[in-house]
Amino acid sequence: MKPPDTILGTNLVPAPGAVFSEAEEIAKLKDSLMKRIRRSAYVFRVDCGGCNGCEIEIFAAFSPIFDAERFGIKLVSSPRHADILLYTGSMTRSMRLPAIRSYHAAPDPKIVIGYGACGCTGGIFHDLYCVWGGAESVVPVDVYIPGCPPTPAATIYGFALALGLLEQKLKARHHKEGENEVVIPIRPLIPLRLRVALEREARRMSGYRQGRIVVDRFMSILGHEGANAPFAERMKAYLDEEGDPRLTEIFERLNDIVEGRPSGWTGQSSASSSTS
Amino acid sequence: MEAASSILLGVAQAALLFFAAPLVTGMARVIRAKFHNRRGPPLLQDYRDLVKLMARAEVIPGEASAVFRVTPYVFLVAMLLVAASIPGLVTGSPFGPAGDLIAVLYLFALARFFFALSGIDAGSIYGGLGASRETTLAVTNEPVMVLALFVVAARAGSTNLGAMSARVFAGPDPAVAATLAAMFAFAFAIFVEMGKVPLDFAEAETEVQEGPLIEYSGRSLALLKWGLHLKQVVAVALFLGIFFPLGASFSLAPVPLAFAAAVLLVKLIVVFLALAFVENTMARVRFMSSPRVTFVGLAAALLAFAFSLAGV
Amino acid sequence: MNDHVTIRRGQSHLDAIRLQYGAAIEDAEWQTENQVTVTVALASLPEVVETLYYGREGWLATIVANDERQLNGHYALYYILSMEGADRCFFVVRALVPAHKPEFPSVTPRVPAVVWGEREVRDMFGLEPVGLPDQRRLVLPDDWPDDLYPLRKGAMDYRTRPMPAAPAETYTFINEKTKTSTEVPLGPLHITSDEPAHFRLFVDGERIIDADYRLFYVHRGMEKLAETRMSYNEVNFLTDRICGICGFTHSFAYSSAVERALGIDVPERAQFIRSVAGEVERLHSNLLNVGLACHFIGFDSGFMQVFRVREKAMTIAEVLTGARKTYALTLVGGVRRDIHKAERLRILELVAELRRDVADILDILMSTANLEARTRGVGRLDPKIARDFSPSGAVVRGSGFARDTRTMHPYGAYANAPVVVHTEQGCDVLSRVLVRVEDVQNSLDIIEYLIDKMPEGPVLVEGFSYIPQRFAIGNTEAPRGDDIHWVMLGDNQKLYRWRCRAPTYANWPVLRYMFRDNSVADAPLIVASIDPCYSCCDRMTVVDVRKETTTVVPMKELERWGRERKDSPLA
Amino acid sequence: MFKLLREIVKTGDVTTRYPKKPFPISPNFRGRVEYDPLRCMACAACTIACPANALSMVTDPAAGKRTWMFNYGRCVVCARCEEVCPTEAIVLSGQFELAVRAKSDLMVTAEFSLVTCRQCDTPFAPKKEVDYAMALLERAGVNPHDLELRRVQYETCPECRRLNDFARLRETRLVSGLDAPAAALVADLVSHMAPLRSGAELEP
Amino acid sequence: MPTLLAASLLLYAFGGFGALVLRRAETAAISVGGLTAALAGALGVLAVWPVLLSGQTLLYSTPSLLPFGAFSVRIDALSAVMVIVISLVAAAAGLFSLSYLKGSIGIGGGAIAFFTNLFVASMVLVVIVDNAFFFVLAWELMTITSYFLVISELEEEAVHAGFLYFFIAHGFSMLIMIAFFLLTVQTGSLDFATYRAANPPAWLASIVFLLALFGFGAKAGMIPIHSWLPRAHPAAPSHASALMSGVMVKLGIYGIIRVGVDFLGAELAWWGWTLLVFGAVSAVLGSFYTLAERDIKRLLAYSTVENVGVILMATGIAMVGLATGQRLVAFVGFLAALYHILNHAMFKGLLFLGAGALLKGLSTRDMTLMGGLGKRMPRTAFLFLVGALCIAAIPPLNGFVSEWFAYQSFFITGYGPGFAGRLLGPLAAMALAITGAVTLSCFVATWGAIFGGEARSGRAKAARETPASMLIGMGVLALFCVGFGLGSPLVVRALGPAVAALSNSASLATADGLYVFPANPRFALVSPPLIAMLMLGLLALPVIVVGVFGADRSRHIVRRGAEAWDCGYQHTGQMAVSPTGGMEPLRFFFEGLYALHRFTVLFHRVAAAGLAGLTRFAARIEPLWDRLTVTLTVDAASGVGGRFQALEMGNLRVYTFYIFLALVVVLLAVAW
Repeated sequence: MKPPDTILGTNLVPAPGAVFSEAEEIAKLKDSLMKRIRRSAYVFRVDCGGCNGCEIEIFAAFSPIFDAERFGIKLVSSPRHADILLYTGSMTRSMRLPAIRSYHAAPDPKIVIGYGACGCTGGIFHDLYCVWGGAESVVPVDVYIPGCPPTPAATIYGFALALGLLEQKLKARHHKEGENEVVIPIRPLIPLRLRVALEREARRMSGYRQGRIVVDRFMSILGHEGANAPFAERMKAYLDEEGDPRLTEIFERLNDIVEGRPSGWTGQSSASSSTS
Repeated sequence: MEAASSILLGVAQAALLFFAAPLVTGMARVIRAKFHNRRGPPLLQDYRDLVKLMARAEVIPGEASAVFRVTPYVFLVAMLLVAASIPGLVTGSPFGPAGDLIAVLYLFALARFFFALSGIDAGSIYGGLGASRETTLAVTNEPVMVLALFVVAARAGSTNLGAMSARVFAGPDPAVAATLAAMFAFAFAIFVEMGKVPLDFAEAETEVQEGPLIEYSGRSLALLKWGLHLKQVVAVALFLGIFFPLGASFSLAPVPLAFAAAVLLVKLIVVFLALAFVENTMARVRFMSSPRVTFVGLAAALLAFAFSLAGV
Repeated sequence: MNDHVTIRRGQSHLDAIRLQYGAAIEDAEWQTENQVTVTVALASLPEVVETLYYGREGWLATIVANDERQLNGHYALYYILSMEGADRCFFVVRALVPAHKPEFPSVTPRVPAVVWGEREVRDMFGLEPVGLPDQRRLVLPDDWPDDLYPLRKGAMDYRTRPMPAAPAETYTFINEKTKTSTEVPLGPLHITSDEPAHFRLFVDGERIIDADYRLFYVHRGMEKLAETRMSYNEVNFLTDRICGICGFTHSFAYSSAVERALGIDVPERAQFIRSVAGEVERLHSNLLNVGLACHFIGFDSGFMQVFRVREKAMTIAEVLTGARKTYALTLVGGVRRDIHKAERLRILELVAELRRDVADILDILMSTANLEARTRGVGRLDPKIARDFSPSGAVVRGSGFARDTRTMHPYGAYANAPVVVHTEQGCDVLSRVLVRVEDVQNSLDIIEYLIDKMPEGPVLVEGFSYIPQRFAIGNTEAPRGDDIHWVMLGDNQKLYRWRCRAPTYANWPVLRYMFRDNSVADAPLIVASIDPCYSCCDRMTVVDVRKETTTVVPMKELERWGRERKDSPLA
Repeated sequence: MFKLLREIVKTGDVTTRYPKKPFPISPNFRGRVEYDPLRCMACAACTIACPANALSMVTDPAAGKRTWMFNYGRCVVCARCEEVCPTEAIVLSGQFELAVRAKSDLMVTAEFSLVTCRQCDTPFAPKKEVDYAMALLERAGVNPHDLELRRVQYETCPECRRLNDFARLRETRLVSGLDAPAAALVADLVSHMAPLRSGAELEP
Repeated sequence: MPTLLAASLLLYAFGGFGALVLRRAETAAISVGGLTAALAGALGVLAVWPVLLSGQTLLYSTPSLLPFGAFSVRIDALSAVMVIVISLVAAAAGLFSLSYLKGSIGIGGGAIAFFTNLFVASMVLVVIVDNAFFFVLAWELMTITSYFLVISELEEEAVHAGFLYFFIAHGFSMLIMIAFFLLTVQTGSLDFATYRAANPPAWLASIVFLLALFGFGAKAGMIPIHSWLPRAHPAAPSHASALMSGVMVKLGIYGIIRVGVDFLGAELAWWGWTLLVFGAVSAVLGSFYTLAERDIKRLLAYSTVENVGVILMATGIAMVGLATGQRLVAFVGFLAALYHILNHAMFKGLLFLGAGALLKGLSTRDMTLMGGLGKRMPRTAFLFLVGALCIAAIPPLNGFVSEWFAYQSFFITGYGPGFAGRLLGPLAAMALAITGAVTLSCFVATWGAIFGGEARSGRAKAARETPASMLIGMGVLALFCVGFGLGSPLVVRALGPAVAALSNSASLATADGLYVFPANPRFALVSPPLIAMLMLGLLALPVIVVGVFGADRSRHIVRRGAEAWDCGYQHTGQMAVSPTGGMEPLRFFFEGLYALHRFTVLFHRVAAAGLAGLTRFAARIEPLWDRLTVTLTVDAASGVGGRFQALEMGNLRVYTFYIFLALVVVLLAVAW
């Protein structure tokens, strides 16, 4: 099925003056362009109103670690020299005209890349009153490099893809619910209430990322019924192996919960009690 | 007076420098990358860039006149003529009718005239600023070149570059100091003329966005870039031709000529290597204080002149 | 409501203005121990602000306008001053503007620093600053309808997109010095600007006579977004994207503001982690700026070397937050990620490497032949002008003022951290670069200190109660200066008003003075020396003084013009 | 100058071999959003949490379907979805090679069937979500009879439940003294509290 | 062929008076004036051509009833060169004026035609008469006719400029008369022939030389007595400006050569050195002063000062050569000087006519109001470009060849025996190099500001191509510019006799086949025609490369009409370097040159007393001497003018006639 417009962003009004499509012969010429610029591509950046994270990462892609110049890619200072136009940032109302101007200023045919979440679709700003959307709301885009911002490595990959050097990895996927498709709850052996309590405490202690890793680890040691040694020993062995005091601290808190000891956490902000 | 063969030689020399120019500048790019601790582009990248640009479409600014279109050709032709006239493959000047120091300097002026004019003509302010810088810098640089070369010309009793080259080649001159100082002054002036960091004013990317190049695209850009590459190579070759003629052939026989061509290329590469150290270890000079830098050249030229007057 | 607070900073200032203005002071209320909001009569607003600013060492943090018609039938203006002499605090002067007569006496003639704030207030709320000399738009695009004020409650949906009325920019640039000159446009798409902004340099040859600028190309309407589509915790991910470089300190400041308004006690460990992230950000941002400065003066080897080293700072950020940029680390109440052994060791290892590398690189830069010649005396910011306009960060520290909100109004884990506020007296680009260089070294010290002294305990508070209409200021020191966030909570887990002032917003107005009498070639360098962050200034708008009537052009015409690029419908 | 040269020689070529060799990333790196539709029950937690609206859901009552949609092009990789997903259907991987030529390749969609309300036959909740809730209850040791009662409750749309609650309230004469609008208001409140109550009931 | 020359002169006169008679029917008057000038110019060239080639001197004299000698005409090679210069420019200007003066209908177009023709005729007379009295008569006629041309537009500024010109011209022609007086005292005759034969003592010769240097130097526009020139020349109608700047200034040089070399034999080396120094100063400062101008005609006028400097330098070095017996130096120097006189007339004439075309098309001389004309007036742009290339001495055009000879004369001096020569020769070359580079900067900026970029005003946007007859006038000069470059071997041969006569030696070989060289091919040689040919040949290389690697013709897309790229912002005409702005860095770098003021101000504190202050004064871009003389003159003039206020313009003209008469009387008395 065709996804509704809201998510694709096509419900957005294209910016006035937008270039909707290219002349047919220019589109044809694009193929020959690709061959020519495979080993020598001049890139002009058009920042249409992003947070400049993308700009810095583009710089980083040309810095010694990533060195995009080894593929013959070069940043140029005038759109007249460009083979590739790199649109970053959500297309703001004010940048519409400069963005269109730079498109017109570059010789045909040219490859337009929508760079970063904002350049692709408008990103987090996609529906604001001074935003038209992504680069596509103004110019026809050939390649999308998503990310917020794309890392320099992702940038290199995106360039390579645009130049036809690497294969595209991401494909559209559509899933249709199968017959009797069910979701099996995770960690079936641990009581739900305990699991929720452990997860909360781990999150409180160590945040979402490490908290989840820690609690997974904890529960897998806890839930490992078949093992010979008792849980406390297995836990100690694991903690000794890790040798991380912070991990030990969290494991102890979690163990407190397992053993029914009050954790000292009331579920209320301690601050609110002290201030009121 | 001019044998057809020597005109042919001049054309051959021009073609050699013409086709070697992207190699030499491409090498400079590789070295530059090495100064950044990065891999850098392939050695032949400049050829690739030029060939690609050659086939790209062009966008011509609405306000540009014919000058904008012809400039790449005029620029290249002026530089090729210099390339054909300077002593390089042979000890003399292959194409004598233009092998005069004043003629060569004014051929550079021809290139500069159109290069700067195209910058203004295209209508972009940055082209105009680049043009202004290009012509301004010449005002301090031209007298240095004239004076420095005159010192050598006075030794040779001729302003013909071939004769000057021959005089230097002939070996010890009583006025060693004068010749050395002149060499320094001229090297300095040539460096300024080449437009490399720290004196890359007219095409400074971060200041005037490549100056007059800003409006060029496609084939014209390729030709003009090629011309700029050639200008750098020709400038160095001019210096080498006068002050380091070693390896140049005395005859028009093919073997010595081939050897001379190889030696010339090696010399060019060595000079560009040395220049890489300068351009990659310095910041661009502030344009408004550039006279302080070019003054070094002027001082050296005056010194050379003083030595020459004193005969030392 | 917060009268439980016992240590009341700012009392001396309040007493002083009470003494001087008496009845004009209508109300005073402490939000936190060092934030006080004083309501004054609208008519005496300029005098009060002036007294506090020049008389009691106040510096302007920002101006907030708020549409409080639903709450009390008025618009409200908050002039937030950072009192940096004796009795340090945030002193907020509040004045109510009647809804039926949306105008207020401009403070700009007395305190120039507020000029942008007042222009923005007019753009976004339609409150007319009477007596404001600069009548042009600041934030809103040239072709924004004259009478549509985005931040007035109920004025428009946050998705409203009025049709453009002009096919070209109509902004008027003002040359204060001479009548005729060549104009050099710098941006919005200049090779040296990572972001769009338009500088109009009035030049004679290469010499800049005067400069004007049109910023807010990136105005997207974030403040409106935060009040509409997003819930208060989603705003954290928006504040990350205020700036691609120093987004974290914005989230930090935003979270602090909400936490202060709600009186949440954030776990100490969370504050340490936040501060580490803040310093990592300062590290890579300052390295970035030093690198770019090299680039702009044509010393690309230095640029590349600095960027090579900077990658290590980026790796620290990745280790710490999971991404090189736009960090998504904080939530209201704490942080989302912890530092465990692996992270700690990796960070310390990278910090040690950085310490060596940075020292080497700085050595190289300092020994580069003409680097100093290129930056000394360029882009001078006179201390007097600095005092008038309240810039922040390296810009003001390069002109001799030791302003740093980390020590001025400590937050996070900075109270005991070894923060060194380095100042230089040169007032030029070189001074600002040197300040940043010192900052880099100092950041490394602070990171090591924070990692070393990091306390145990939780990193996140959940389940606090959400109280509408409370408000507070969040302040953090970004690499470029102080971030000021002012938050008023609303109903339904959303914000009533969020105002963010990035340091660059405070630094832009002085740029004009820094440009003068320099050469065009130095312009990018001067711009870079304030380490601008264009997108930071997303949230404001301005309209033209010399109101040019905009005609509405049918959409079809504009589209045709877009395709054909001739016969402009407005020509 | 010599310091620079020394540093250059000392450091050597630092350029990564990527893309010839994989690029090393930190273990905590937030990369590509990996979605397992088999683990997804279309509960909408992620779409509510997503600050950028990269995730969204659309219900098509006519077809009895709900479509979950994810747009890589709008994703800001904040990992909120991963954090709020109760079934670990969304996980962020270390992948970063996301560029595409066609915009449609940025889309991941999944289509889920809806349960029709037992009373009014309107499709309203994803079948998998109801099944999941039942599975949780089952694991929590709820006896089969109660389970079946609960299922009946879960498979009734909120609107009908509200009406039911209202009817029940009327029966219990809780609102007998109220006029009709006020009674409706109370009924609303009660039905809104229902999910909260059912959540509490999960704990045995 | 004195008959032909007389015919030419008569034709000028006929045309002139014809125009005066027809002044009510202005169109006819303009046509008569213009066509007769063109025809007479052609006749003039034909008349002196044989003289030039043969090197013989033609003498013709009528017994005179007047007491101060016979009206004698002497056409030597030098005169022939000058007549050719005058005639060529006059012919082109005549053609040009046919359309150009249509703009002056109603404000005395016929009168302008009359004065133009008379002016040309008087200039021809100046270079051929051989008697001091008639010389002064012709000289005064030339001054007065040109004065009327200056004030013909009757604008306030023009009248003011004319006033200044009038006073300075007469002031300095007094010096010339005194010089002649001194010689006459020596010889007892007003005939030039006796001057030649006279052998005055060195001190007297030196005094005479200096008087002539300044007297004629003022007319030539030599710095520091140039200040009237950039005011007066631009004020005249453009074809007259071309004549004044392209030709009349050369008569100043002619005078210096006539007196210094012909009469006095360039006896002393320091005369030459003095001339060289004045020339160098004029060249360098003149070129720098062009940089501050936004008025196209004033810019060209300053450029005239510069070129006069170059000619004076070459003349100076030649005189040094004569005095020190270095034949070669003298020969090459005079060759360079005469060649440059010829060339400068061509390209400066061309450029002034171009400026006239612009003035006609846009009604302004302010370059800041131009721009973008390359597309609108492509032919004018092309012809102006040719002029700009020539004046910038770009090979293989004519300016290059004459400057090349100038360089060679300096270098040869530098190889020579005398220390002064070895020191000053190369330094002169350096000055010339600076001048050349500044000129290039200036004309790049000028062409760019006028024809390049975007139109900066409504009138520039509305501009149309110049009418054909004006283009023909310019085209003729452009052809000569190119021809004198590519045909340089022929030109140097033709100039040989004149040069030989001046340098008092046998004609040396300076050309062989396609080559030219400074008498000795071993010193240097250059071949403009071969350069041109090889340029065409070498064009093959890029063309081949384009053919091989370029996209084939059918697929090579060229999109025209794009907006200039200004960082993405809307492009406006203001976003282009202004004519003066582009040169600001040079003014900044060489502020010292402009600060020459500072010293001279000290000397002339009294004159400068009215000025606000020393520093502010020094900071002004305008050359000091401008200021100085203007102040002086204006003070004087306002004193005098106070009494004139009641008088009408016509009365002033009568008054000028009185002055002229008074001068004649003075001379008469002297002769008595």
